[in-house]
Amino acid sequence: MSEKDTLLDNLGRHGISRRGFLKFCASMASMMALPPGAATVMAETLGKARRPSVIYLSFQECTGCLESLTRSFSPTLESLIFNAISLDYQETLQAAAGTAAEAAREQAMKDNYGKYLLMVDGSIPTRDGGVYSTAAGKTNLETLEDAAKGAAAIIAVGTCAAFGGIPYAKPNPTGAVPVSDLIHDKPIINVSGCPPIPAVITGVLAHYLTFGALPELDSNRRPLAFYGDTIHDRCYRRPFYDQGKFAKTFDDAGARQGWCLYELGCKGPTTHNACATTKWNQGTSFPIESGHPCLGCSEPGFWDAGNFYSALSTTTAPLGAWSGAAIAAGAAIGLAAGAASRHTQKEAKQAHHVVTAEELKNKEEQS
Amino acid sequence: MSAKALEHGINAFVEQIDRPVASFFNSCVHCGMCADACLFYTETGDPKYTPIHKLEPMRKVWKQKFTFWGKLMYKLGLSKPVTEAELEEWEPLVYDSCTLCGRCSLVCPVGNDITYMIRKAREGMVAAGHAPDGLKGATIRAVEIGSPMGVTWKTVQAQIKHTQENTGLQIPVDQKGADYMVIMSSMEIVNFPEYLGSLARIFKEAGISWTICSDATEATNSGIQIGSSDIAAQLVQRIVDGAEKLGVKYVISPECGHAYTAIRWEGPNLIGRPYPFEVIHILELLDQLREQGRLRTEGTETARMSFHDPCQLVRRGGLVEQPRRLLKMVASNYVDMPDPGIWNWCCGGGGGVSANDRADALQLRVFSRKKSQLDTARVETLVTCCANCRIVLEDGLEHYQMAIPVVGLTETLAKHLVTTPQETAKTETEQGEG
Amino acid sequence: MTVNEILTWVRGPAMQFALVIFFLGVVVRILEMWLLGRTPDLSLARRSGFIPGLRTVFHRSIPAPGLLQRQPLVYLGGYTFHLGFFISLIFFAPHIQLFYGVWGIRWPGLPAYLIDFVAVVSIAALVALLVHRFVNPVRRYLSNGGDYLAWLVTFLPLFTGYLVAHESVLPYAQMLTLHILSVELLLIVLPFTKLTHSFTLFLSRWYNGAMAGRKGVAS
Amino acid sequence: MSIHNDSEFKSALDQLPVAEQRKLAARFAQSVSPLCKDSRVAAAIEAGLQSVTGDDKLTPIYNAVRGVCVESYTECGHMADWANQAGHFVAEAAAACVMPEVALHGANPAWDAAMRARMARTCASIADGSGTETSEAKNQYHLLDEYLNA
Repeated sequence: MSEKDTLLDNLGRHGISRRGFLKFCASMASMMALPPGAATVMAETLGKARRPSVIYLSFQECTGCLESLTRSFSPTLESLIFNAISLDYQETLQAAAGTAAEAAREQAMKDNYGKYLLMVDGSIPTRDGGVYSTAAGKTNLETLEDAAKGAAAIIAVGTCAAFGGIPYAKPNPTGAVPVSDLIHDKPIINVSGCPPIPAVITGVLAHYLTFGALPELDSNRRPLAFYGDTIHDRCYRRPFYDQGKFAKTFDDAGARQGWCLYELGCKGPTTHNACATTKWNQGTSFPIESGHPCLGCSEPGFWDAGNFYSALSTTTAPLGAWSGAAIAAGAAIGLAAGAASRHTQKEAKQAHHVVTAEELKNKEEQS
Repeated sequence: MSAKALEHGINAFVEQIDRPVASFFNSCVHCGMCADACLFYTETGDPKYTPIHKLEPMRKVWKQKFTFWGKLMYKLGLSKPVTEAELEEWEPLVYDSCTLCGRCSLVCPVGNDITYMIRKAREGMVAAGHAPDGLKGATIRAVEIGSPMGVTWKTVQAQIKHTQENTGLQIPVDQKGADYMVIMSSMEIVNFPEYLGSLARIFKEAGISWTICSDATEATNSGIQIGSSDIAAQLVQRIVDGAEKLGVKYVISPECGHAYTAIRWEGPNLIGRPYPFEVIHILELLDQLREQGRLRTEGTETARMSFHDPCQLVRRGGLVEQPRRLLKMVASNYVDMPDPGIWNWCCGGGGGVSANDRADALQLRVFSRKKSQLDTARVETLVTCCANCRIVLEDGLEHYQMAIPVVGLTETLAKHLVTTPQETAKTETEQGEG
Repeated sequence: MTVNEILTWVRGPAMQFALVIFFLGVVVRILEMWLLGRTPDLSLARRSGFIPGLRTVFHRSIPAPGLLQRQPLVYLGGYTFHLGFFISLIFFAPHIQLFYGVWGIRWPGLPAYLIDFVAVVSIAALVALLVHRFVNPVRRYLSNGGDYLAWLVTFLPLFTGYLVAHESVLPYAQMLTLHILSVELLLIVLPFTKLTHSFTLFLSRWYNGAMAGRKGVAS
Repeated sequence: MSIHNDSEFKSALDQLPVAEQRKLAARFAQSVSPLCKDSRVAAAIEAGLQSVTGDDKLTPIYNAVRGVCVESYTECGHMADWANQAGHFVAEAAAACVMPEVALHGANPAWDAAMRARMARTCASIADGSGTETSEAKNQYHLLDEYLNA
């Protein structure tokens, strides 16, 4: 495939018709809640799009996000979108290795300076000068700062890049931070999730390619089109929640009847993602549909938000020891206060003024 | 008043605060229900008469001296100490508009015994010199003359003589080893001398061994009303000394409300030790005699009679059933007023209010409650068993132009007493005791 | 900090803090009250005050004769919001989960629509009581800042709780955060306001009943 | 016939019709009336002596004299003035003479007045410091004898 080929040409070679592509655009547009007519624009623009240069950097990550993006299904329109881009650097996918790979990255950055898209996967360690994750003798920190300079925009793929993820979780030994903590002068879009939904990446790319700009984002810089609603809002088990029907264990009658998993720790009510609508594995299902509560993986700090299997209404910190300590401290203070009160009483008793008839007489005369 | 006096007052508040008081103050939610139980509020509609509000100075002292937050605020100067002006403002609330009737204590949803606290608050008020002149005068006379009304032993002797002449019965005086010692309220000496005669006749019939003690005839205790435990203890001690000297088994508390509270419930605590004798109220004794068949009556009153429950005897004293059982022996047309028994409304003159001239107008105003009770039950004759209630009732009835006679329960019973020749009476007594 | 991180903080450290203040406060308040002591009553009791005291602990929940007619709103409103508060606290499934998480015991909950109804009625009762506090001469006269603070911290958990379930004002996470915060506020404020009646009430009633009972009066 | 003690005295009084009881009550009150200066009391005694009957006439007189009774009570905790207290009992005795029919309920005005008059006499004796001999009862027996034998 040559750089001159359009996306449509490329799709055609894979047996996808223009009609099929239009359908894809229409569904993308509707998924992103774009205005009517956007699908046509998208089809036109996207169809003619040249392969933009994309540099994909992997930092402290598990490759799960990449797995999700590349392996979850094939061959579909979504995966082919990736074919439409010029993935100039991806350590895992590229054939080149070592100095050759690094050279390719340098070259691409130089050639497309100011135009390439930077995709980041994983969090960046900052403690001790960032020594906890290095590639080719450079810390992730240096690599990111370097690569960010010439990027048109940065897409933080997965919760680690977006919000810090697992390396960021307490006690965060490497001082890991998300991209947005380090880069402040470039547009950043967070595609969170552990892993994120492939269609979301596709959608963001399609949007960027079509309109040359990032889609509308929420306060966590996530595309609103995909993260606007909570899992709970769109969950097919929602009626059970409203009726107060909850599965108490994973194998009780309630669980078998598909009742709400709130009490089993479902974080759906506080988790913004599109799982309940786009689903996974080609729309087969999503965790709740498989009988497992949502972990809230697309939300910041989800690893530290308490037990996955405890309801949202429970506490995320142990209370027993603290309460015990408070009672003990209270007892100590209370005993001291009681002793002080006793002392006050004793003093008052000693200072007791005896009321006498004589005194009343004087006062009666005075008044 | 001097700063010294204020200091004494606050010190007395501190002395009075104990665990129940702290619990009560902690529990108050300002629901205002106590106002609806208090005739000073229900009859005037003035919210300053809300019972719990009458305790504001003492509550402030509690807060500043005994609570975590209050102590902090006090030390930071964010809450100011109780002032002379406050005590002056509260004096009429604590003395003129509270009869210690205890009705508020009965309704408080969180269980606060507000009356218990007002009694205590008076300790602080009097120590600070903030007691009404009328009560001061009564207290001075009680200490110096032996009676708040100036009754002396000589006066009592005159009444004894009068009674002996009228009844033809000997009134035993200073008889060592008698079972019962009779004490009286000054009111009974001054206004209702028939009480003594009634006792003499009833006891004669019942074969009771009794005596009067020339050193201790006075049952009332102005110390309780003004709120000075020092003086109250002194007055109680006179009775205890008299009873111990004569070696009696029982002291009979008379038809007087606060005297019963003083000698029966507060007395041992005031003198700091239990008594070697028991205190029994005259109605308690009469009811026992009735049960034993030693009090027999004949004939009945035909008027529509009702009983006014004196607060200190019934609600605060526990003599709930006895008065009605006794009265029904002689009242064929007995009727209860609304809110009978422990729910009765105060006459308006208890707790020292009637001794306090400043409260006269208010006392008459709140009598409207009693009037409506009497009107509702269409009472023709009102019976009670507290000399103070009796005069306050007469006063109120006169003020509201109501022609309802008020009589004492003991004398009403005595009026219908079955009198038997001495020999027969003795035999019957012996049988009764067997 | 994002909403969810605040929520996590509210569910964790803030709750710890609130409970620490609550337990500390309650224990201090109980001890400082208890240790004031009480001199024994030397007068001869007609009977032991213990049982009458216990009787009053329960019996005082019943309105005194005639007072229900005089103050129907205070009584009915009071019953309603107290009951409603405890029903929604104890029988709402998510709350049961909370207790289960802390103590390891759980019990059947009530359907959400019933809790909903209870909450609405309780909120209405609280609002009515507030209005009554403004309007009734005695209650207005007695009221101070503490009364309104106590009202607010009681009202907020019910009100925010209702809104959590309905998500009409704020999204779930935000509202849940506010709800838990309001509960924490209640916990922190409770030991230092008139809300102490929630535990001293039993002692007060017992004393009242016992003191009257030993004299032979059922109070 | 001659009266020697209270039981004879009372049974003799009880046998009389109410109108005569009133008249006797007035005589008993009259004998202690110098102890009270109030004109309302004098009016009531006079009405008794004149055998005024009918509640419409008795009620205003009764109310007036009851006013004296209540005013002259020594209230609880107030210093007793025995001369005044004697006056109080005279007023009470006078009130018994003019008690309206509706309020009688079988009471005996003469007996009531006699008892009050004796109390008045006792109070007066306390007031003048003698506090000893009172012969009011004998005087009343004599008055009754006189009346019955008239």
